[in-house]
Amino acid sequence: MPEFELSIRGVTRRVRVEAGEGGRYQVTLDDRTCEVEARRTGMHAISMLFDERSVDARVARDGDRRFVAVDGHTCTVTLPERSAGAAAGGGAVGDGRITTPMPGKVVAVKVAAGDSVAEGDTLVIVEAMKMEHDLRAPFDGKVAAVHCQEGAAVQFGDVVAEVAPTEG
Amino acid sequence: MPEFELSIRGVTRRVRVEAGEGGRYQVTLDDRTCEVEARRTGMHAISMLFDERSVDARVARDGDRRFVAVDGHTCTVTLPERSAGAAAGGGAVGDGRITTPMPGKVVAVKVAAGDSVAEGDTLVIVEAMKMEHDLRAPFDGKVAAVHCQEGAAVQFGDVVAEVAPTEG
Amino acid sequence: MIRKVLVANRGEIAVRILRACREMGIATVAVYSEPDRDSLPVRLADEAVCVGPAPALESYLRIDAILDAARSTGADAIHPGYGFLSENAEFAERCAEAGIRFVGPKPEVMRSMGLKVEARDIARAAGVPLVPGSAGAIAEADAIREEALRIGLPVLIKASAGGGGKGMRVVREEKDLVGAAEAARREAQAAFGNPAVFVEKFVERPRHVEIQVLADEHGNAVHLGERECSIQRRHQKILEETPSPVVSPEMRERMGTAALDLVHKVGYTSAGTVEFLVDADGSFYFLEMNTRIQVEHPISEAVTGVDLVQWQLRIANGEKLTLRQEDLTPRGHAIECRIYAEDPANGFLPSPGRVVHAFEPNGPGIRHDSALWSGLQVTPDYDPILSKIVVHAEDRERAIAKMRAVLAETVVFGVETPIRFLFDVLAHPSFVSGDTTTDFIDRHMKDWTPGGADELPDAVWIAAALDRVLRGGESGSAAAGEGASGELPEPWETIGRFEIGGR
Amino acid sequence: MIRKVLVANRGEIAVRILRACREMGIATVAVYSEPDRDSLPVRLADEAVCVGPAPALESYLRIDAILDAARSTGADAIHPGYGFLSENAEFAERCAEAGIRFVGPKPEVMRSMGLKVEARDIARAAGVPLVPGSAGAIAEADAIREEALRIGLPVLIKASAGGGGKGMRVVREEKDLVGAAEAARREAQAAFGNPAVFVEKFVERPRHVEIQVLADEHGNAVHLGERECSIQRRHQKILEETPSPVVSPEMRERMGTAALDLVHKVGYTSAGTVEFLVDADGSFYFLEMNTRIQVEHPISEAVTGVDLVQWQLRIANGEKLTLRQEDLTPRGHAIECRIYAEDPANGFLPSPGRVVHAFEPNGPGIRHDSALWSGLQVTPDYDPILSKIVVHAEDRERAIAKMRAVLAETVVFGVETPIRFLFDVLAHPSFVSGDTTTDFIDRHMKDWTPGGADELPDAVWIAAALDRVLRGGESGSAAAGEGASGELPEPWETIGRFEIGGR
Repeated sequence: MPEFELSIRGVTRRVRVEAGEGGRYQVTLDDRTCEVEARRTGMHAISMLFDERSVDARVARDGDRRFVAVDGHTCTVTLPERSAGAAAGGGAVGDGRITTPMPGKVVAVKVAAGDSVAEGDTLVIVEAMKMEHDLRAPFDGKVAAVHCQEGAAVQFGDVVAEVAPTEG
Repeated sequence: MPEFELSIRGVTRRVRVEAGEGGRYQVTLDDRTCEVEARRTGMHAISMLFDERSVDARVARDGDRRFVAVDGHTCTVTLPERSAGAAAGGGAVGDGRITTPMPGKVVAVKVAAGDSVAEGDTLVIVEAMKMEHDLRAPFDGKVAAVHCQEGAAVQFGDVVAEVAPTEG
Repeated sequence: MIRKVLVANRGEIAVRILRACREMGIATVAVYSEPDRDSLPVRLADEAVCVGPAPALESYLRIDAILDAARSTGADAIHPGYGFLSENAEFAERCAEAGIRFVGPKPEVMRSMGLKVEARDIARAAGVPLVPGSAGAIAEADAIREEALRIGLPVLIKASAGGGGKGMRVVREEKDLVGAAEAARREAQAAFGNPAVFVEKFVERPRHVEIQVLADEHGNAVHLGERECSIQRRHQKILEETPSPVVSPEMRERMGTAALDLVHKVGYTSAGTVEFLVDADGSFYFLEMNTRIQVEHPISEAVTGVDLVQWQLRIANGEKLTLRQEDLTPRGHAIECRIYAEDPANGFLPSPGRVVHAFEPNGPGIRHDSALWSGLQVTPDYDPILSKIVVHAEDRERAIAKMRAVLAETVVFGVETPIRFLFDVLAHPSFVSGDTTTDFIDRHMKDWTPGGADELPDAVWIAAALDRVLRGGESGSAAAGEGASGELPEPWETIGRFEIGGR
Repeated sequence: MIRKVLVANRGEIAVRILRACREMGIATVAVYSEPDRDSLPVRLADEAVCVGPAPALESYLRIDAILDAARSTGADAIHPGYGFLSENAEFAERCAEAGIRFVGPKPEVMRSMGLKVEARDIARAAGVPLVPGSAGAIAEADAIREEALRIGLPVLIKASAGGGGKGMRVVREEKDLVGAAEAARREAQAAFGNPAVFVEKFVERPRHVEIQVLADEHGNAVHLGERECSIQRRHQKILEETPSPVVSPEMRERMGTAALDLVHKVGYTSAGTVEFLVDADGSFYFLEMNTRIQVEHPISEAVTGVDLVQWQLRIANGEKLTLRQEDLTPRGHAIECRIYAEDPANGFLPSPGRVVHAFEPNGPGIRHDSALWSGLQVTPDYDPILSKIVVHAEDRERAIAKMRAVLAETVVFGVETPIRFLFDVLAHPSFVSGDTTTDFIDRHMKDWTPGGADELPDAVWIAAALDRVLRGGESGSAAAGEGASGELPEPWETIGRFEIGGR
């Protein structure tokens, strides 16, 4: 019987689904079980009845990412055992690696390896959809490396520079 | 290279499709050939460019029936080598077989085998969606057989009665 | 305060009401028959209760089952929509007994107006002009015949309870009287549980023009102008518009005043419609009053900016009407096209089946009141309405153009619909000139067909060929008999595959 | 008579214009960049011409390529939409030279109004009040600094050409002046090909209220009331409404009169918008005039019943304005929500990617101006607007409720959107009370997140689990690494499979 983990917004829960008669399913979420009558009403829709309560869910899949929307809550769902890396968001990370928060183009590189920088200094400027976005130093330190150049295309999550904290 | 026949509204045409580069196709309809750049933009949509002319077609399939809609023309398409029987519409047929033009329920049988009937006489009344529909004798004659009874459910195209023409 | 509404209906009107409730913060309950399990109302509602199998008499017309559903879900009001129990005074009474608000007028008013004979008496007393007709409901075929001959042929035989073209027959020749009366009685019995019919003079080439009213429980009432509903097949409306091409502001005021006279006379509350026949010289005759929301209510909403269904709920809640008659002048022009599962090239016979794919375009001035979805199984058990397209534009010419553009984009595959037929109606010179009488379809569109294959653009053939190729599967013409295996499956096919059991 | 219009734009506004043309019986040409081949405008148009690769400078901004496309297709008019070449006077002149009607005002008027400095001078001459600002466009960073200090911080640095928040910076501290000026100049150059900027006093907590006007070539002009556009992020509007909660009929008349004074002063023709800042005491200051259709034009259409885009085309055709000012009183209340591919929980950063699935609900008072389709690839090359939801209801409270209901039903999977964010904006007590100033988002929504997983209804988890199971494929948790093979494929996956070659 299908049993697996689902992750939404950083929380992972274990689910078990047991199929019964006539489109009925026993769904166990962590340790609470409920009975659902469920029908796929389209490629992207599931209609669920919990006794009399009716819930219309929209669903889709894109590789390892799955999507669910219920009553205005739109969520990305992953099956954790499958999602490797690439899960963390963009922006400046605590370890000093500066990653792009969006795909786009590097329009300016303000620093070179070895430069001293203060927290909040702009290191690289990325542009997408005509909006510029400054990637800034997360703390005081030295630029350990620059991994991009002006005019280069970057993808979501690319490391464009690294900053090492000032010692002491 | 794909070559087959298509039937729409009783007309059959022979088509040949030759795939080229970059979504381009040579389509030969009877003996005229045109070049089309075509993309499937969804399960039910094909976008076609003939040089600069743009045509958005909606398409679907249901078993042997295919559907196409272009600029407000909605058509059912069959591949003739596959469509067997069942193609003819309902109503009274020339051979005296009375078929139902729609699924529904028999609400009245007005005749019995052996009865004489005049053209236009009501033989059977079928109801669907709360509307009654009279099935009438196509010509003067005798009722050769009645194949239904009051209260029975009927499908599209069922033969509910047969009329034999009056001799002479 | 109404907190939870049970919608005792199905299809597009149930969707319409559920959305209104949702916007008002009212919880909702759908009831459904077994084949309607997957329908949009069930999916849109907060709760859904099955009330029986497919036949309406065993589900949507079962008063006990519907009241049980309301009780079990704690619904404190029931909206009946149109058709089904919407004009059933007994149902309204049973709701009241159960302590559940019925969204509509008081039962005694429904009863008076629902029985056409009594309605005519009241209209007469209110000074509203009438078409000559039988003095009372008639249940015997012989009596129907006698009355018809007294009034003079042609006559119209109509079900005394209900409306919407069911149990209605025009008779022009004496020999057809008994058969027609029988059929009308049978249909009336099946549709409304009451075989009594009513005979009236058939006015040749009339227009059907109706006035929308809203009245609260505090004695306030307004009218929202007229709807021209003359384009009918089988005595059922298929295209409506407002304003009517023949109603001047002055005539609108006279008709509106007549309708409000009737409203005040009977103490009508909620939304209602007073139907009139209008003859060639602009005289109008009271036909009947519909004590419920109408299929075509959206066109009045479009030109007045008023939400009639929300007002029905607000009035049921005891609220006062805050609309002022002087603010309800129609702005622009609205047209509704009803999309039925029926075949306009074959006598508008119902066309049940599976909707393999449907597409409804968006955009300015376009509204769809729809229960359509790709995969919908249209069963022969109910009125085959799928959706209504409503357009609103600055004037009649532009509304017609907009509707034609919308119809050209709208797609329904798998069942026949009048989409192309309506497209052609809207292009007909008589329609364009506003010459819309109730015999329009019989006169101008009788032999309509969608046109032969020769008239189709080549793009239709090319698209069909490319779809065949782009779906994959084997491609040669020798593949006969192999079925469609290997081709790109339709979603509803893959749905079917995965529907039963989850491993 | 205009017979064929080329739409020099993309996305939802191109769809909007194409539909208007279609309704008017005007043939249409779409132009597109390579990645937009599959876009809705290309599919809706009668003809489509590729004008270059993804970067706008090499496609949608290429005047020569667009004029060539017009010539090769025989288009006799060009509608520029908003953005791109819509406020480029040179383009309008080039159209005129080529004998092609430009749907917009005369080039010299565009030039005057497009240059903010000149526009301010004209407004001053027309007696319209102004916010203090620099006397001219400035191209040097040092001069910008000097001027800013003269006016007094905080100041706003804005691109002299163009608008829409691009090349715009608020500066509160002297030390940020040079960096901000540089960035603004760079963005202005990239977006409009002109680095000149303009400095003006930054009014604290203002409202942004604009007046829509329509003027013909015969000296007739009307205004269509105001739009309240104060809900902005990154100085770009995201939610607009009309009427404004603070504009009384009397103030509407004063603002409308000021706007029309400007229209008559410059000989403006076509649709245009006069933008004002409104401060806490209700004083209003001229900000700029947009000489094109605006993103938010639909809300004015909703409350006036006027089709602005059709009027642009009719005016370009030389028709006389038949609208009368007294008929344009707003009826009801309208709200627009812009659905961008951007992440409201992450500084509204663009969120390119593939729209895996999209759903837009239908119903009364709901309009979608949309270029969304399931499979749309949102590229980082353009403004990330996907669609606009417009609702119209009897009053503000009901319009808010309706918009919340629509947002709750609208689904976009695959890219981030502000749908939930906007849902929460509409529920905020300050929004509900009408306290909408341009700093609304910074003040009330700064730390907005969609909420943690703990706040989600269990139905979300259950639906995710059932989808996993109903899609088939292997089911145990041991399947890691096997990918999604065996599961029900998404349409865009099967599309991908069959796209290349047809066997």
